[in-house]
Amino acid sequence: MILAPMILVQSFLAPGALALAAVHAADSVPADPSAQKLRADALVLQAAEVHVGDGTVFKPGLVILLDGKVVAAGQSLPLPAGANVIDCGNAVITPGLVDAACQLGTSALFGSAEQGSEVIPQLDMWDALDLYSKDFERLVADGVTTVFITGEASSVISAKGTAVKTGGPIGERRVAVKPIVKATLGPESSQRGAGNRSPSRFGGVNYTARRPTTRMGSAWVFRKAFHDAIAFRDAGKPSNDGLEPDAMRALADVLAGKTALRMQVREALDFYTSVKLADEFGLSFTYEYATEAAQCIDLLVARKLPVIFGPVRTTDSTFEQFEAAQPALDTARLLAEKGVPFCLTASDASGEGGLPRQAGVAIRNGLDRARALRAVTSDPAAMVGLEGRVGRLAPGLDADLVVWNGMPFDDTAKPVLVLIHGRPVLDLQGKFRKENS
Amino acid sequence: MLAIPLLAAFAIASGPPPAASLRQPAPVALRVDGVVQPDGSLGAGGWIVVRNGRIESLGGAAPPAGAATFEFPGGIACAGMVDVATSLGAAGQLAEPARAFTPDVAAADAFEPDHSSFLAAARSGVTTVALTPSGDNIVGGRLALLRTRDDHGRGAVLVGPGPLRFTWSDEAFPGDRVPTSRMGALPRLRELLAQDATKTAGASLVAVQTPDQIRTALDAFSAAGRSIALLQPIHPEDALDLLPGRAQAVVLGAYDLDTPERETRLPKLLAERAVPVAFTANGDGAALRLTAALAVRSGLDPKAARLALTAVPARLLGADGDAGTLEAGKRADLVVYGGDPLDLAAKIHLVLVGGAAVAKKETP
Amino acid sequence: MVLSSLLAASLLAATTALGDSAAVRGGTILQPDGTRIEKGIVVIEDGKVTAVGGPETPIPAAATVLEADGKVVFPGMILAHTQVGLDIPNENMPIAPFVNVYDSIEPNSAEYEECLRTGITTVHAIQGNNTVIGGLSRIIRPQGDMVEYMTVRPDYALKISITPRNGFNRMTQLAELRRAFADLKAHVDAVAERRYEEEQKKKEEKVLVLPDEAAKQGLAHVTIDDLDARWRTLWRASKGEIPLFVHCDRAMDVSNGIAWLREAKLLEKAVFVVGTEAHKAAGALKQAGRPVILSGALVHKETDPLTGKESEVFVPKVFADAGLPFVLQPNGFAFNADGLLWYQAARCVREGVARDVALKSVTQWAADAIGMGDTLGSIAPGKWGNVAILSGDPLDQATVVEKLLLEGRLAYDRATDRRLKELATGQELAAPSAEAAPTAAPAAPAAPAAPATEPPAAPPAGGGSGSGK
Amino acid sequence: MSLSLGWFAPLLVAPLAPYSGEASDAAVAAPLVAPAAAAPAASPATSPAGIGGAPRWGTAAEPAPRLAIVVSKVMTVAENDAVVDNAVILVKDGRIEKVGRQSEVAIPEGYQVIDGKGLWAVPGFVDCHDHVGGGLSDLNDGVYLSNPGLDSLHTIDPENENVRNALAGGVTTVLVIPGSGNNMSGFGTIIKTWGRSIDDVVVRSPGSLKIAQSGNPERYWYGIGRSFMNWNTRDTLLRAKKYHSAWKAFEEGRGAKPEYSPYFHGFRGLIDKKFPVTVHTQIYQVVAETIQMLHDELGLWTVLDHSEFDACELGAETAKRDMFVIVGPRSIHYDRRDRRIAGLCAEWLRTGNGKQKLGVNTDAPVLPQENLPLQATYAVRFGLPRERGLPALSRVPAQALGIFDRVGSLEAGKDADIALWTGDPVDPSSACLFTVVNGRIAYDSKTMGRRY
Repeated sequence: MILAPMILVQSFLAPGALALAAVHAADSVPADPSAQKLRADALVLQAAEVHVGDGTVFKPGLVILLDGKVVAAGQSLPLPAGANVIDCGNAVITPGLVDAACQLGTSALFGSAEQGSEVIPQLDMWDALDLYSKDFERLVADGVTTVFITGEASSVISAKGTAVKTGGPIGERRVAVKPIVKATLGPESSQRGAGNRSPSRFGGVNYTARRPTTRMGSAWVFRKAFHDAIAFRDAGKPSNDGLEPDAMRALADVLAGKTALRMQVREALDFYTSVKLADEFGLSFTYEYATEAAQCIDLLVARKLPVIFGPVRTTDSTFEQFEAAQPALDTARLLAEKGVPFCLTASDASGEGGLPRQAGVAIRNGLDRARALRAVTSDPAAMVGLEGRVGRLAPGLDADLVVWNGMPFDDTAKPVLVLIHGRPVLDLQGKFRKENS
Repeated sequence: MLAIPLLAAFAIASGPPPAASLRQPAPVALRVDGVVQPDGSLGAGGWIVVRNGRIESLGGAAPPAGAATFEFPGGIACAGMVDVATSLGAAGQLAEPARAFTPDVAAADAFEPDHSSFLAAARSGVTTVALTPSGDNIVGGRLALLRTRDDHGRGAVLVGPGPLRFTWSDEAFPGDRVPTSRMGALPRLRELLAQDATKTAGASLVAVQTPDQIRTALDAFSAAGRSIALLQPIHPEDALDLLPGRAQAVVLGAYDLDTPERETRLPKLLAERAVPVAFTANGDGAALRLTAALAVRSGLDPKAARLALTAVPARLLGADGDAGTLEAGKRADLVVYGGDPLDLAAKIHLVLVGGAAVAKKETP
Repeated sequence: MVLSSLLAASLLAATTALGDSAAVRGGTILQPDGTRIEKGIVVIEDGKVTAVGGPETPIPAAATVLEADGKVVFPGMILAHTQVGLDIPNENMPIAPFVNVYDSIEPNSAEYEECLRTGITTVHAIQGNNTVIGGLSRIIRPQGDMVEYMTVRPDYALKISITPRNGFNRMTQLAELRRAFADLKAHVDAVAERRYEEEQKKKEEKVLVLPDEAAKQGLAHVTIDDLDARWRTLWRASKGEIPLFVHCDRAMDVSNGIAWLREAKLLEKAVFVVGTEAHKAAGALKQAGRPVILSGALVHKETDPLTGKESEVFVPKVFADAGLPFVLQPNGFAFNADGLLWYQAARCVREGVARDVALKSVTQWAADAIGMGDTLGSIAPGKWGNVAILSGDPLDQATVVEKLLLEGRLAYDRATDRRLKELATGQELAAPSAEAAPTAAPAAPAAPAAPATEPPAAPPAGGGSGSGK
Repeated sequence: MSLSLGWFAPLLVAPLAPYSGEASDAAVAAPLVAPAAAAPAASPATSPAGIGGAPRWGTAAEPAPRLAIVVSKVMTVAENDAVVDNAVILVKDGRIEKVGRQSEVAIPEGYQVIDGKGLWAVPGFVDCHDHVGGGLSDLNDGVYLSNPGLDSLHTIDPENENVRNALAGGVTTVLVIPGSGNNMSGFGTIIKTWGRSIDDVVVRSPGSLKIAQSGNPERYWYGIGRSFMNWNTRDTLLRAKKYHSAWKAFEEGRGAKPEYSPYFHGFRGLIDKKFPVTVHTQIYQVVAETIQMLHDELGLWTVLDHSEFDACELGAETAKRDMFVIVGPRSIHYDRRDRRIAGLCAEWLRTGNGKQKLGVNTDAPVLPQENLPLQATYAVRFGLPRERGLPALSRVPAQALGIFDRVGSLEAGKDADIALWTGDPVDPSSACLFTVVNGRIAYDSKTMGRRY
């Protein structure tokens, strides 16, 4: 499905080879002197609907891209002379989707987790990424262009997450973000993972050598780590159970607010624990996954805690062995109604469980369609501090967009063209044409 | 036919010989019909003069006065082959698996000079090898640079600490020791790479398998200003574009029926990106030549193939001042083949290691 | 309510009060040294023997008299080194001086019952040999509801093994032993240094010295409470405050052990616990002049590596011939043929060891080995009233313990040993009727007067158990 | 209008109640939805520390209803063991307002009348040994022998089915403790078996410290014995004591501020006897060790929690120390010496623990939480005097845990935890039909279906 980017760029920009493109004279839009400022290599996409990502919709609409950035989006815009104008016909254009809590793209699910310690905030998920993973191609096919790869749940306090574009040259994938460290409460940190906590004992790795093995233990590891960090910060005291100084420094940054904190929590009782722990150390945080958010809605409202919610799973998955496998289907609607800041995530799912599907399920269960779009574009971008970079089709933002062959998130629609930095990373129509020509 | 005078003329590096024959002060001159040039091409032959274990001159029209002379009609002289990753004489002893980082371990400590594998390597045309720690550790320790024969007919450690061997593939992450992940290993790796003590001549040998292992290894080593040679990657295709300018070479081999593509198709792809290739076959000269020949059949330039057996590995080991090419002043590690070394039918007529001839059979 | 006495009837009943004083009359008093008093009288008051003599010996009017006509009166025997009644006697850790058998003693153990039945009145419970430094031991009476009540001497000795524990070789074993003491020193030095600084802070004029000197000077201020709990016992041991039971299985371990003890200046505190092959080191042991406890296996079997000839040596004979006192232990308590202490002594006589030597090896010398030679080991005025009334000679196959006095109180009476009857007859006995059982026993009498050496740390022996158990 | 309450007795519902017989939906919904938690301040059963002043999860709070429970017999299980025939219990604000004869107590206006004629009212039962209040996978953090800092509070799931079932056995308060896979497995939490959120259900946190002196930890660790385990446990507690006295000195102005230790701070309440240590302790030697070490040496408030096997021979020792003995889940012990089956409770009583300090537990899920009353049935079957059955289920465990001021008997001022039974709960043919927790109807066999 995916062709090498370089080849596609060429084919895309050669008018004759364009998929939906019909080269237009720019006569539908009145000539404007300012348009002359735009270089002729600007790219213009025209479609029945252009969703900016913040709720604004242009019907029909135009998006102008130049040098990998969005120049403008609107209903009618002054076009540069001689610009490549691609008419996408009845298609709908949205910003590239953003997943704020993606768990794909590491060499294997949980396989890249560092098991040497329960507390590894000094490490960086960037180092665990497999940029060659097929996961990224699947994400592109879902219309997801930016993902925040979040720490893995097999450590109580996991590594810093990292943001990457899902396509384009390897060297340009990384997106700088403010550091975010993730903690995991509940059974995933205590019962999951590769099972290597303290190999020195018993001469090997087995169930009994892991700590924590219970919720109590997860909570304790969290508390102990932050106490150690405080003692290290204030008095330079080394940790008595072997936390690296760098780990304690990283936690001190969390305490100081320089690094953001996330709590992966699924079950209601773990929400309770998360708040207790955060209060003990004066931490603010964002929930990740928050499967039983609907049961804890009062808590979320009272505490104004943002939620990266999802995924709602519609297929069998390994998660079902856990108690809170399936959230209430209308959780997203409830969060929206109660004014809880939230976005949607597909976590480790793509394709049928991927982010468009997550938005689709939310819409089906009562979430407003425009809100659903925001919940997979500008809201997640804001959750990871990238609101000035991705998530909307606004001037100056990255030219990451998706052309859908129907109403986005409808079960009948899918992305047919995905651009990252203005370059196509998916061009289904072009491929179709090629194969049939 | 030539064997008897030849062995008489050279120090016979096949066992403890009489002391008197250890050194020939008088030069020895070899007449060959062709010479593999430093750029890998086949050049014209002539007289090669060896004195005191070193090459004195090449391509002369006549032997110097007083030199013992030997003629190899149709023979082509080439630098002795160099293998960067062997376990000669120390198989099974090159790992200290208890810890993930063992930079202080030296393969030289596992070196057994009298092991018969050195003689076998020398007879097959391999004159310089590295004893290389195995892949159990992320930092496995220092390679030991060896001549396959010394004047006493044994293997010999060459001077200086060898380059470090790294393993960045899953082999070094057995799961029962920390760190368990590349992510967790990077802080310590970066710390080690920043230390002067880990710097050596030559390239760091890094065993990798997948494209992403290549990416992360290149990032880490480049950031520390280290030159890197990728050791036996399995599927590097997707990451080939990352290599130019950052990887000094890629070590491939030996040809294996399980992974034939690696040794046949890859060399050409690497050559297209101007990334040199070195071949390894655990000190087996015949296997090295086979691997190189197959790569040529799959499109590798013969010049690059010859260098992949000699100059490139010598450079990776930091031994290119003395070995890897036939040049005046270098150690007299040379092999006279009955034709192009890449021609598998070409027999070996003579192997000199440091000017000493390797006996074809043990002297009784 | 069923108030049975089920347990009261069994052997583990609390000792029966005999009043403040008791007398054993009419039996043959047999001392470990072989001396006999026919128709003798033993008077025990407040737990201690006050008089031993012939028929003319006066018996206090208040004394409860036990008739022993035709019986043999013998001092209670002693297990000087045993794991009897311990749960898991070896911790799987090489250096564990901080643990304590106190935590492993099972008062309800049938093995203690068997001790009384076989005439053993004192038990030195100590951890096993599979260690480098084991924990603290305890000298106990084999009777009582709670360890406190059983205790004769708490925290008595430390087990040290020169013979390698499982997984160690001899080099490692000694290296670990030395390292433990070196670690101790490092810890104490660090504490001493800190204490020196603390002391300096109190003074107006502060003297700053180098760390080594500070550690030296601060040592005087270090109290045991300053130390980490892990090191306290070893610190006391290193200062010679605790006897060391040093396990040396082989002769080479004996010489290694003596060398190390000299090095640590602790030879004077050592008691050797030796294996059979150690008989080859009898000379060295004699020279060391410390008590020796033999293993339960009394025969050393060996194959000469040159001739292939097998030889057997009866170990106690070697020691006896060398004029070296030794202490016997049973081989696998109670459950093997040689699992009885008196049987081990009888074997010695069978193999040519003098009778008095054999008797002393289970009484007086055993008492000496646990530092209670003045208190236990024979029937003598001033010693504790641990007396067995035997049906005959202690080394006779047919002899049984008829009554046992533990510090003057009746701790065992064969006539009421219900379990023994069951074992003997093979028939189940009906549970005693409820009427037969005391509904509420009177408060137990006070413990014997605390011996000068070490008072029991706890409430009275027998423990005021309301109904007995 | 009347609704039939089960097979045994009709339950009359006053017209004013939200419980209209016609509106069957509402009636069904009422016990589930209506009695939601009041604001924490109004509910005595909630711990004071709320989070952000908001309920954790569940529906918004409503005030507890006022109830007048009319029954044929009230077993108060108060210390005087008073029994009130033809009684009424008034419940207000989650507490018992009054217990008295119907002839003497007028039902005020606005009270929902629960007609329990023919039924017995007994206090909600208390189980000192429960593992099902949280997830069963969260019991044993089996890496270390001593685990200061672990707290079962983090595992409490008030909506847990296993806990909810307890209501059908009249069990309203349980001590949720970590497992016995290690010596010191964490702090326990006393919870009510019904509530909407954790703050709703928690009676006391920490409720106890759980210690297992031996028996199970050996299974998780190779080659450890009682010597080391007990040393380690003792050492941990001694350090905690030292830590506590340093803080105490500081608080009383007698010393510098000690360094905070997350390991030992949680023990301060234990050493101050604000909560007990509940000990997984079974056989003779281990119970003796518990008595010696935890009670005598360390001076802790010690509750024996399994008290099984031949440990029952130690009755005199526990009596001497005024200790509570909670027996279970085993009820009997085969006495090999005398070849007979001994009822454990009866044995404890016989050997001296005769001071009304005997209780029973389930060790749920070893026995289902709702089967607690059957433990008393068994105890009586094997020799415990019948009149000690009910106290063993309510008063004794409540006293053992130090919560008798709130639960364990039906007396004015206490939490309204009331179960209506068809007869004496110790009689196995009796059944619990109706359970009130914190003054809210938590189980109603009529509307919610009988779980038994």
